[in-house]
Amino acid sequence: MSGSTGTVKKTGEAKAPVKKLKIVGFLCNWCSYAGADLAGVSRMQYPDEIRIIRVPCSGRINPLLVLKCFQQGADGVLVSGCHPGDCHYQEGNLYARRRMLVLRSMLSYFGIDERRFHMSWVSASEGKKWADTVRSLVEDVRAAEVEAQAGVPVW
Amino acid sequence: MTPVRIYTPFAARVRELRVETKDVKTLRLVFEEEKVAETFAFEPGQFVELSVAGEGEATFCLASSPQEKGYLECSVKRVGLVTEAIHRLDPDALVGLRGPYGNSFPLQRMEGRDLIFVAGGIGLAALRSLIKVVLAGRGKFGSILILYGARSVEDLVYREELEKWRSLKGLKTVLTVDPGGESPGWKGEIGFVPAVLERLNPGRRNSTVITCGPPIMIRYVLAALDKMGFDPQEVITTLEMKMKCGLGHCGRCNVGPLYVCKDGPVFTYARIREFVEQII
Amino acid sequence: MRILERKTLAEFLKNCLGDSELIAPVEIEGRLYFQQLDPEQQLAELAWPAAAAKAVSREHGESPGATSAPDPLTVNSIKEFFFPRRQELYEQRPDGIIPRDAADGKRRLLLFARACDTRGLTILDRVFLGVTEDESYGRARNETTIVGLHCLQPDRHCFCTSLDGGPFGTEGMDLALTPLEDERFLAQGISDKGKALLATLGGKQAGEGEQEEAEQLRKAAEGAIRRAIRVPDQQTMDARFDSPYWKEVSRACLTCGICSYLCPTCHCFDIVDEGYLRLRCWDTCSSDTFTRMAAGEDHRRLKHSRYRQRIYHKFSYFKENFDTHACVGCGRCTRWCPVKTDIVEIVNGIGETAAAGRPSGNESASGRPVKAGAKSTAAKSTGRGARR
Amino acid sequence: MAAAVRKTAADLLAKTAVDLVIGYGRSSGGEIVPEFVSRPEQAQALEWNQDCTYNLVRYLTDPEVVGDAGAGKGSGNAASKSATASKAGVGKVAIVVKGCDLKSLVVLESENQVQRERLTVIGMPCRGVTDQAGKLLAKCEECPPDVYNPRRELCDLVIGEPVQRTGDGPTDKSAARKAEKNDPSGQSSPYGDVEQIDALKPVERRALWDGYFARCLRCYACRNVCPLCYCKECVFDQHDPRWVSPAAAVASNRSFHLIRAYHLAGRCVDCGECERVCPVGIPLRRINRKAAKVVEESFRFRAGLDPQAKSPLVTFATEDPQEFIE
Repeated sequence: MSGSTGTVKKTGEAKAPVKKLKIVGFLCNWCSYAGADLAGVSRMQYPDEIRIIRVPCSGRINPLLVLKCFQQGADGVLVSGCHPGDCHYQEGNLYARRRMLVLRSMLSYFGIDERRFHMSWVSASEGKKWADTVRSLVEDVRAAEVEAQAGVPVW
Repeated sequence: MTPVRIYTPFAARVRELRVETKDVKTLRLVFEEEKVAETFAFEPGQFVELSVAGEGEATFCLASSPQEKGYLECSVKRVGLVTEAIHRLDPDALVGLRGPYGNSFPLQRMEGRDLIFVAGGIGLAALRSLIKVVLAGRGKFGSILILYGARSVEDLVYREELEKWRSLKGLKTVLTVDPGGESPGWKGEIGFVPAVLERLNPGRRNSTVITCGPPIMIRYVLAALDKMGFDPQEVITTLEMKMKCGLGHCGRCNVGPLYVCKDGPVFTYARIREFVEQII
Repeated sequence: MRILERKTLAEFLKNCLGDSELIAPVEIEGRLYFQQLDPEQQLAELAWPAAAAKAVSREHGESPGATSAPDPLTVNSIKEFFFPRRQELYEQRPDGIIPRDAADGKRRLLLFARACDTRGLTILDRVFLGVTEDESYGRARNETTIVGLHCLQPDRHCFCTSLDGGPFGTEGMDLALTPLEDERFLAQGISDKGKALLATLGGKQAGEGEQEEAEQLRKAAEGAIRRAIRVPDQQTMDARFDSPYWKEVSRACLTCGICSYLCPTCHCFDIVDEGYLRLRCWDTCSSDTFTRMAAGEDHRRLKHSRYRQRIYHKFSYFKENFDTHACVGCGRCTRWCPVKTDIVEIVNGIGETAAAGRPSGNESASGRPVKAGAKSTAAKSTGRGARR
Repeated sequence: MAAAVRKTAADLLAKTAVDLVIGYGRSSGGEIVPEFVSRPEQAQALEWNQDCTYNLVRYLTDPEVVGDAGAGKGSGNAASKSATASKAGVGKVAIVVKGCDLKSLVVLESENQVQRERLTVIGMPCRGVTDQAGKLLAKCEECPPDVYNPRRELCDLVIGEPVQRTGDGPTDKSAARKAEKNDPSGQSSPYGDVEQIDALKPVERRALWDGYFARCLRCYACRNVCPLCYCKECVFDQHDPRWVSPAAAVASNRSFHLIRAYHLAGRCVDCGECERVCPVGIPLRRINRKAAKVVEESFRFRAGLDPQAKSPLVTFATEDPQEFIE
């Protein structure tokens, strides 16, 4: 994976040591993984704070997998699949959409900053979108980190 | 400060992982610390808690003889989380080992008596330690019969040793496999262990029976021994039960007033007769 | 025996506490829980303990438990401060084993434990300080000073008097307090530790009148206990083991862990891994995974066998092994049972020959509804609130 | 009413129309308890009053209570594990239900967990049930007429006449009718309790729930009392993989409660049993109701109304909201 510095520079701010984030990305094999691959092949720069797990389909993502990531110390989680209508298995991503919506609401309800959990549709041709998605995800997680109470772990 | 000593295992290294069958491996373990290796003493019949990092702990009987110094052996059948992990271990991996726990076979009481070992499947592991000790002090015991059965020829464990035992004088080794489990050229018996035992009809005068195997086998072996008129005091079995602590604290292996981990695992049939239904 | 007044009690507690941690009953949303207090709570508690206030503010003569106040008994027993819900044992990494400390070595003061709870500790002692000592439990026992508070408000589920205990019991306490009229307490040193503590206190010596007052309270409290458990002898227990009775009485059981986890004497546990950390946590014999082995063998597969195990462990096996029942009569298991499985009724019914139907319990020999039921029906007609 | 229940039960058993009646009885300690009656003369033990809080539908998926009568058509796992219990020979079962309990039965039926034709459902018009202090439960105060008077078309028998409760107005009825049509629009929010928490800042919500989760003992009473938690192998009992540590601590307890609520999303009928039984007072309805609110708002679905309906998380609609997706 083509990594950058892992820091998001904010203009005008004194440079403080920034924590390296641990973000887990579950990417479907057919679209998002290929999209991320394209971003790499095209040498697009984006933060290297995401670790990618390839799954057959976003519909495969059991919410327990997401929780397990948080339990084990992930700062953020991303689930990414094919655009509606493009699913290799016809409709796996549409099931995922419902599930992740409920999961995200429940996470938020329990006080887990919802900016830590993202879902995206990234197709095989959207290398740029992938890079943008990761950038905004990292920014979001970093913003959540700032607001989080000191000493309270993510999970 | 004192560490939580009673649960903290000794570190031991896997020295050998012998493949016995498609789902049984025998581990040879050596303690990391010499002091532990020197002081760790056990009797045939006792068990240990073996643990794998990140996977958990499980109970295994010691299958090696206490007279073999410098290492311990356990045979592990792959059935669940921890046993799977053990099967996956690299040679030279580090495991945790605490114990020994439980009581042991009443060796002294067996002296001068004819011994009948009846084992099924991986149950032979629980008797192997005792058999080795008995064979080492051969003169102290009468005749010996080892009846061992498994589902199929491929499921027989310790085959080399069985061959060796078979060649010894004054010792009869009978092997059997479940009907359908035989392979071409199989020279042993075909039939379930209890049935073969009844066919063999070993003498009960001055005999002590030691049996271990799957619960269903033990149940029918005990029934067969009853029928053949064996004295329940002279029928000894070693039980397997879900255990966690090994100390009689955690409550899992409690049956009647007994804790299999601390009052057992070795029991005479007479002692557990009233609980047999609950156990096996 | 000494008399402590409001001010002397507060001072005394401060003295006892020193730099120890404080564990005391705390009221949260109408229920009492034993909790380790944070420093702020500690100050408030030491000035005039909430539980003490509760104990002395009762109105004599009123039927026990007949207020809207929370149950006088904490939801949790004190066992978790000796045998924690979750205890880290050691870390096992692929490259080595890193032991954990058995206890943090801090002294602790446990305030206002009821006699049922402290007696529960003496029962746990037999297991954890028996043949193999559990060091962490032993350390926690040694490092904790227990100030007991006699119970003036047994409720309708209590049955401690039928199990060698009572609301004024002192077993397992270092020091026992009896709340008297006018915010006074009769303090009694029980253990050597407690007696030594009491000696440090100026306070005045208790007179005959005060002892008499305490005695009257004891009688009243004991008299307020309406239920009695009658444990059959071992022979009957053995004979009834295979009875269809167990299926009958356990049918409604949901096999949850409330009864075990709230019980002051239940001590089953599991050893589990969280990553490389190995720890011990509470477990219950009613769970259907408790005895299930990896290969699927399970000698207590059906729920009646698990429920029976709980009863036999308490009232037969434990008695045989330790010469006492593993039950103190606190009533928590029935009080908090989701379906009100009634341990008194079930134990009392073991010996009955009646094959079918619900056991009648000991309160009546001739079927049901029986005394306690009748009483509560009567109470209902005068106002449902009175039931509590 | 109690007398009518006894008579109905005795008749059903005498006619051998059923083998077992699940209802309410009384323990010798004077408490209302679940009662299982299999002979006409035992029917005298049945009770009916405002203490009858339990949702007895829970027992319909317990093979040790109902044998295989409850086992659904498609549920191979249920049938295999109940093999031993079904020897008890329980065939047809009658069950006493309140309107709120009935909703959970509707979900069980929609999920093929009961064989409806082997059940005799005895509906009880209900004036509300009370807690131990005699106070009406919160769920009863909110209960609409088409719930406290159980829907006749879903029952085999209804005991007595429909009840009237004070405060019922004509508007309630129309609101209820709307709810039935899965059209929650135009109502004042029924989820005020949830919205209160939604309005907090994330750190406040975190502190609120962690305070409760710190007390959770993981006794699993909430799970075990739930009529819809019928899985034969619960995810929290699995060892391999071990998703959530069984040891009670805030982090693992949070996972437990989140997954429990998630698994009930679009299924929970808010019978409130979990909250009632929780010994440490965790407001579990407020967790389940959050999931219900999300499901209702996003997928226009309410659980427990239609035995033919599909649970919203095992289906989808192409127009489902996706504003949260990048």
